[in-house]
Amino acid sequence: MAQPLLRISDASKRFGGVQALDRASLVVHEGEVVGLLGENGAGKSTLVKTLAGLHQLDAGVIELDGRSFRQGNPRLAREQGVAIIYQEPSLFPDLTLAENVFVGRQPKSGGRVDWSQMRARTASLFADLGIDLDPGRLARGLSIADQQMVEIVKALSLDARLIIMDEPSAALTNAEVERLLGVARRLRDQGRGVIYISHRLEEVFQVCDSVTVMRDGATVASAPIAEVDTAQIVRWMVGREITEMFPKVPAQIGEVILSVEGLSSTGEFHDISFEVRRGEIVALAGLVGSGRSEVVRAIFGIDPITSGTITMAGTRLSRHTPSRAMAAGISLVPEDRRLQGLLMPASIAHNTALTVLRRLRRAGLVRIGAERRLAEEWATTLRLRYASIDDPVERLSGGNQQKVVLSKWLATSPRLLIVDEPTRGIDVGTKAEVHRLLSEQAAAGMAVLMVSSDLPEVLGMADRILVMREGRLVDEISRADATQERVMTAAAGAAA
Amino acid sequence: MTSLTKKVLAAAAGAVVIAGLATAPAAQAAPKSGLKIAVIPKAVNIGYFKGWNDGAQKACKELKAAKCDYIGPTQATGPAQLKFINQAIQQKYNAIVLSAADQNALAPALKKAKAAGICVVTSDADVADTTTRAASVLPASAQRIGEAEVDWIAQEIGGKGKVAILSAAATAANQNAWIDFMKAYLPKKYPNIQLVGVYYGDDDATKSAQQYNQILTEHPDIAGIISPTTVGIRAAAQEKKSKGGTVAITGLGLPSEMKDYVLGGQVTKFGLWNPIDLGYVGTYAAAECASSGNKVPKSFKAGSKTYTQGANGVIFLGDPATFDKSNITKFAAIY
Amino acid sequence: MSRGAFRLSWDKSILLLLILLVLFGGMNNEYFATGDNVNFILGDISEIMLIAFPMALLIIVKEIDLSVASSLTLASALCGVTWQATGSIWVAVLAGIMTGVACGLLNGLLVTRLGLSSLAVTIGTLALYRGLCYVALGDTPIADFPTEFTDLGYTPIAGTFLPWVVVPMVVAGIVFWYVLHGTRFGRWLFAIGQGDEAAEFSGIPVLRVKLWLFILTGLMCGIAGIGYTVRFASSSPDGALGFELLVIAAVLFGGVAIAGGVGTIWGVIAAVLIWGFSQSYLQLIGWDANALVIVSGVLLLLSVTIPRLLGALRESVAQRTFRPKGTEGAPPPPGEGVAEHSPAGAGHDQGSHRG
Amino acid sequence: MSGGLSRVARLREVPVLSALIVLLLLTAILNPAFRGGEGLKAILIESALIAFLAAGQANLIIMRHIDLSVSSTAGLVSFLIGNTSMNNMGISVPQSLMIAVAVGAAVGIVNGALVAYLKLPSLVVTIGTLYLVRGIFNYLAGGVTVTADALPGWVAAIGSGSILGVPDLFVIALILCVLMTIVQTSTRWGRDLYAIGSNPPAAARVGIPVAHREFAAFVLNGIIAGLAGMLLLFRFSFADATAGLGIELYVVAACVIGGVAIAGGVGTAMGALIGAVLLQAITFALGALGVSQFWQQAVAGALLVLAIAFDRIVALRSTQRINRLAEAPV
Repeated sequence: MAQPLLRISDASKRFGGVQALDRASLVVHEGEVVGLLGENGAGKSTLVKTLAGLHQLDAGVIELDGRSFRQGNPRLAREQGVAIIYQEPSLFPDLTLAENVFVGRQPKSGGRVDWSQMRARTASLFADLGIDLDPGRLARGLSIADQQMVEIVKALSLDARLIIMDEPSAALTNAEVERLLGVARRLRDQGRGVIYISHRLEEVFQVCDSVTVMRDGATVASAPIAEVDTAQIVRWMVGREITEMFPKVPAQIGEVILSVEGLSSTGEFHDISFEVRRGEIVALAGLVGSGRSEVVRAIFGIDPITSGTITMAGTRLSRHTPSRAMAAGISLVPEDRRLQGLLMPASIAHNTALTVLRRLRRAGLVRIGAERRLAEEWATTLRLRYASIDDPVERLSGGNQQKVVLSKWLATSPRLLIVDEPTRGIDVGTKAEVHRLLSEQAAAGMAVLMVSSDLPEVLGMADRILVMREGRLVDEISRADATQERVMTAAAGAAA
Repeated sequence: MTSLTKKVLAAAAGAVVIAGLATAPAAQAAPKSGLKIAVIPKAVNIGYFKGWNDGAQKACKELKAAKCDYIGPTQATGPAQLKFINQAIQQKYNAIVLSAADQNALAPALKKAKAAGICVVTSDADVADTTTRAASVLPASAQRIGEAEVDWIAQEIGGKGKVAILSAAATAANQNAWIDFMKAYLPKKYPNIQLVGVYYGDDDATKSAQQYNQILTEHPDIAGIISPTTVGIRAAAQEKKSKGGTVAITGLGLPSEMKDYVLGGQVTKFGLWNPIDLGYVGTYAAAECASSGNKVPKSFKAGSKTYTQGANGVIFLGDPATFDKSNITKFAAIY
Repeated sequence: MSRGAFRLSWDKSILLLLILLVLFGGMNNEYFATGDNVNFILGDISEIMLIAFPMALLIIVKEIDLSVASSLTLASALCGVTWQATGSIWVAVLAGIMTGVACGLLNGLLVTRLGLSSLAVTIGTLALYRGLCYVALGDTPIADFPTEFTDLGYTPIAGTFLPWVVVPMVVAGIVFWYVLHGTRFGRWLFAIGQGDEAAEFSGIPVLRVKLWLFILTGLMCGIAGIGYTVRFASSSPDGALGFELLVIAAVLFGGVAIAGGVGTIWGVIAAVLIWGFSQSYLQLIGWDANALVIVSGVLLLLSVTIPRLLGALRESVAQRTFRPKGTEGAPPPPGEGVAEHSPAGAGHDQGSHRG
Repeated sequence: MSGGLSRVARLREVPVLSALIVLLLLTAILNPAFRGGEGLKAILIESALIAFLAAGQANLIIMRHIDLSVSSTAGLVSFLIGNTSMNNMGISVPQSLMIAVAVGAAVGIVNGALVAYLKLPSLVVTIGTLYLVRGIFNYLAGGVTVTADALPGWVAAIGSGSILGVPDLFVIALILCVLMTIVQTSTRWGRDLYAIGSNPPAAARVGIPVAHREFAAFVLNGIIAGLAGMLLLFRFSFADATAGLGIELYVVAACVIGGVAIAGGVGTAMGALIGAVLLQAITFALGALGVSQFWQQAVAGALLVLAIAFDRIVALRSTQRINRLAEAPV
């Protein structure tokens, strides 16, 4: 093959006491999609940020197109032909879509920003990708999938040689992922280089030409996609075998814990009725935006409902708030870990105890010792990896953060545990641990309601699957009858 | 000069003459030297009090005071002055000469000063509770000041038309007292003059200018404005200068600040007492008080003149002097 | 959040600074450390202290109240008006305090029910409440309070040199310390400041807590307003002008982070005392009023700059110690280095948090 | 200023402008004296200084920052120019500009460096410099009063002049606000400010030099505050230690009323100018409508609160509408 588009060799970077990159290497050719894989903390992110111009390596070589890559400046990185699409799109809610695409390099005429040219160019880029959005609207209120598309358009408008997709699919539904993969292929066909980062191995097999696996800051292996299989990749990533991804423990399904009757919220969802029983894991499937998260938020009392009833173990809940929901035995592990699940600057102990402070008081005062003991117990139970229980959770990896969120909610001894995208953005090893935990809890008699966009997870974990589409419950599938096709058909409507 | 002004001037002259002629008691000893005197203005940053302090310093020099410290807040409020009264108490000054920014708020502090054996003499602005200070040196009675200002405006507008008052803060005790007398005097003396309202400029240039404009907006046919405060009259004169207009402006102003407007024709005549004298006599009274058992003698000498206490321990220096084209340049150089 | 570690030492260090200041001042100026002067200082700072407590809580939950000075004055005004109307000082005191509560309630409702920015709302109510003071009192301050009432302003508690206003200050200090650092409610406040959405998802009634904090602020303004009325023996519509910035400055100087989620009551107490004692000391050694204003500004700037510079220094020392030889490049901004290790923690996730 | 963004940007200013027009019409109908145009002229003169300062402040609020030190800076400059003129028997325009720019830039550099490069909260920093500069100013000024006769003729000429019936001072403020709005809507530098205020981490990621922009905006605001000191002098032909005291909150209020939201990312200098005029018009209208002096401030305060709440309610409504149309919020 000709000279590679990107060649990174012996890249090292240290942050304080942490060796984030340890002589890592990576090669990307023109017209190639490279899957960059590894568990959280393996160093992918540092590598990506270096290419984004946000970091400088301590040592090592980066060559782009045979020329030395100038590091340490986002604008410079962009000018050298690198564009990045992040997992969580970061648009400017107060700017129009057109300006979001061209921010920082708006086309000018006569020294002034040329708004009409900007709109026209955005419109034509949108048309190229079949995106049906008005370039003149504000980004505020855009769905995550559409935001992701705008990010891609932004990357395309840069005419970048190297496009890095950093877990772009994490928040997308399958149909949207398909569209995304199509874009990645198209970029490859145009002769650009693509680095595709994802925790979903099936996507990697669909789109990538080769894979590079990282562990502990170093590159473990690189191979053409044809020469590897899932088991091999997972072995490289974790350094050991993962025996079972979906450890389903048999559970005794008992009486009804949660019963939802005709639940509606204007503009969000309509006439939702279902039950969750003791020992049962019920999955709430559907596309992002189909109203799944809104339903569980309403059950937990975050969002108001316009009509319908929520009954917990025979008691109807009224004037619903999160604290009343908690009192009734409901827990919610929310969708957005960093924003909704945790207090990022607060310690592991404080986060874990936040939901059960009432129990930890003596004479009105919170007992610090009891708080730490509680947190340490849960940390042990969930095999949390941490240095000190007083460390802020922002220092933990994504998977370990999710374990803290689970601790915090399991500590309330809920009768109903609601989990919203419980394994989004966490690595394979931890994912399996979370699955085992949920299964164990169900077996121990807890009712579990799980919202997930990860189909294998839904099929692997759920006793029953409820599918939502456009705010309505459209299908209910038992574990025995569940297939990917049936869930997708119900979620996407008859045409899919 | 109209007969009216003559009368006012005659009265003023008379007052000075009477004060001057009053014979001092033979036994009166000179005040002690080596006193520590605190001179506390409403705020250190107001030009008017520079003159006031000049008078105080002059008196201190003559009295051979050990210390004569000019201390005070940056904002003219009672609470802000409190700190400085406390400082004087802590540092065991013998006497305080005070222009009270708030007639009520300082009462507790002044009681404390009195208990600590410190002589407090108010000068320029008095407090409401007259038992909390030994004496007060004021320019003239509120009635005289209020009525004089009405006479000035009546003379300028020919005794008829609409008049507004542009005052300081709504709570300014001095101004409120004068305004009360103006309100009583106007209908009696000048039935053809209609007072349309009192506007508060808060002794703030911005607010005063805005209030001036407000007056003109609300009453385009306004004939005259009385502004019994140096900040207000200056702001009004400046507005009139920049916008033109025929409204007559008078009131109380500092000659140094008003010179331009008198020479420029925006203001024909205005008045003020001499702040230097107020500070000077106030300091003498304070020194007398500290020298003779925390009481100000019924009458005492300050420089060449002798002053006598009236009711409630008030010493009036005499009616305000008036300024016009003939004398403004001379006085502008002084204060 | 690299400040978290230093934070503790900041309020400790200003406590130390306070002690040094008192010792140094006492040794160098004969008038400074006298009972009488301390009595005065404690009285002088009492309103700031009383309001600084709830303000600290508000700032910890990322809200602010600029209307406190106006609320205080309105409470004082209503106290005066009620005294004149009823002739009962007890009713008047109650009316004053309730006025403060009402002011806080209105702020709280506007902020929590309409979701308005508290900075904007309280700039508005600052003007509104001040205006109502003039409506209530017109041009005549009320000053005919009974002597037994106003004497409390300067007579010390029998047998001590402490002024009576120390009583509410000490009580409030203990209560606020207990509430913020000991109770579940206190934990809630830090939780809201560190992540209000996560707090909401943890069952904390965020809006209700904020509403109560505004009411509490109003209550303390009411109490401070009574103190103000007593100390100045009058109700006047132009009292406590510019107080709001002084209170906020003191709270921030005490180590409460304007970004929320961080702060201690000790820090606030030490900060207010340092402010009061240093102003008194400097005044007694002959500095003029303008210099004192400069000192206030410098103290406030130093209170945020020093911890930040020390933090950066520590960071760069750490960098130098760990970094392999012969490398170059700017150190990452504070806080990023650690977060970096977890791909989830670093910069790019915050982008989508605005909605 | 064509295109989608300015269309939306203008939308935010429409309700404020309508409120202003309704207020003026109502006042003119109810009080014949107000119709002469003199009332309007007075409103424009009074709002000029606030609008001028709001032009710079808007840049900062757009970036979720604030600068409360402007009143001290403006006051200091107004005094320094006046005092120099008094001591030297006059002062030239370039000399005055030099003082204004130098002092303003110095304060702006201190604020900007602390906020942009040390990442300190702007509210704290600028309350600090508010005191610091005010203290230095009062220390220099003491009881000195600069009066009209000590000032050169051009000061009074600008202060009292008008162009086509519009007061000079307002024309100056209008020019600045128009220029600033063009910068805000039509230059990359200006657009960067909106991006920063709309989503700060994302702004850094797309390569906008956030710290440099913040620093520059603070320095610019400092210079504008310095120049506002000249306006202050033109306006009053007078300067002492109280010059400019307490106007900082009016400046912020004008911005907020004019649609420059505290949350950042929206609004323009023109909006702030309209806000400043509305703020002033409320006061005048109350007087013209015969509201008692003692009620005026209370009513103005209540209207201010209503204006803030109104803007928010409108914003809430439209967000809800967007949310209902779209699938999920950003």
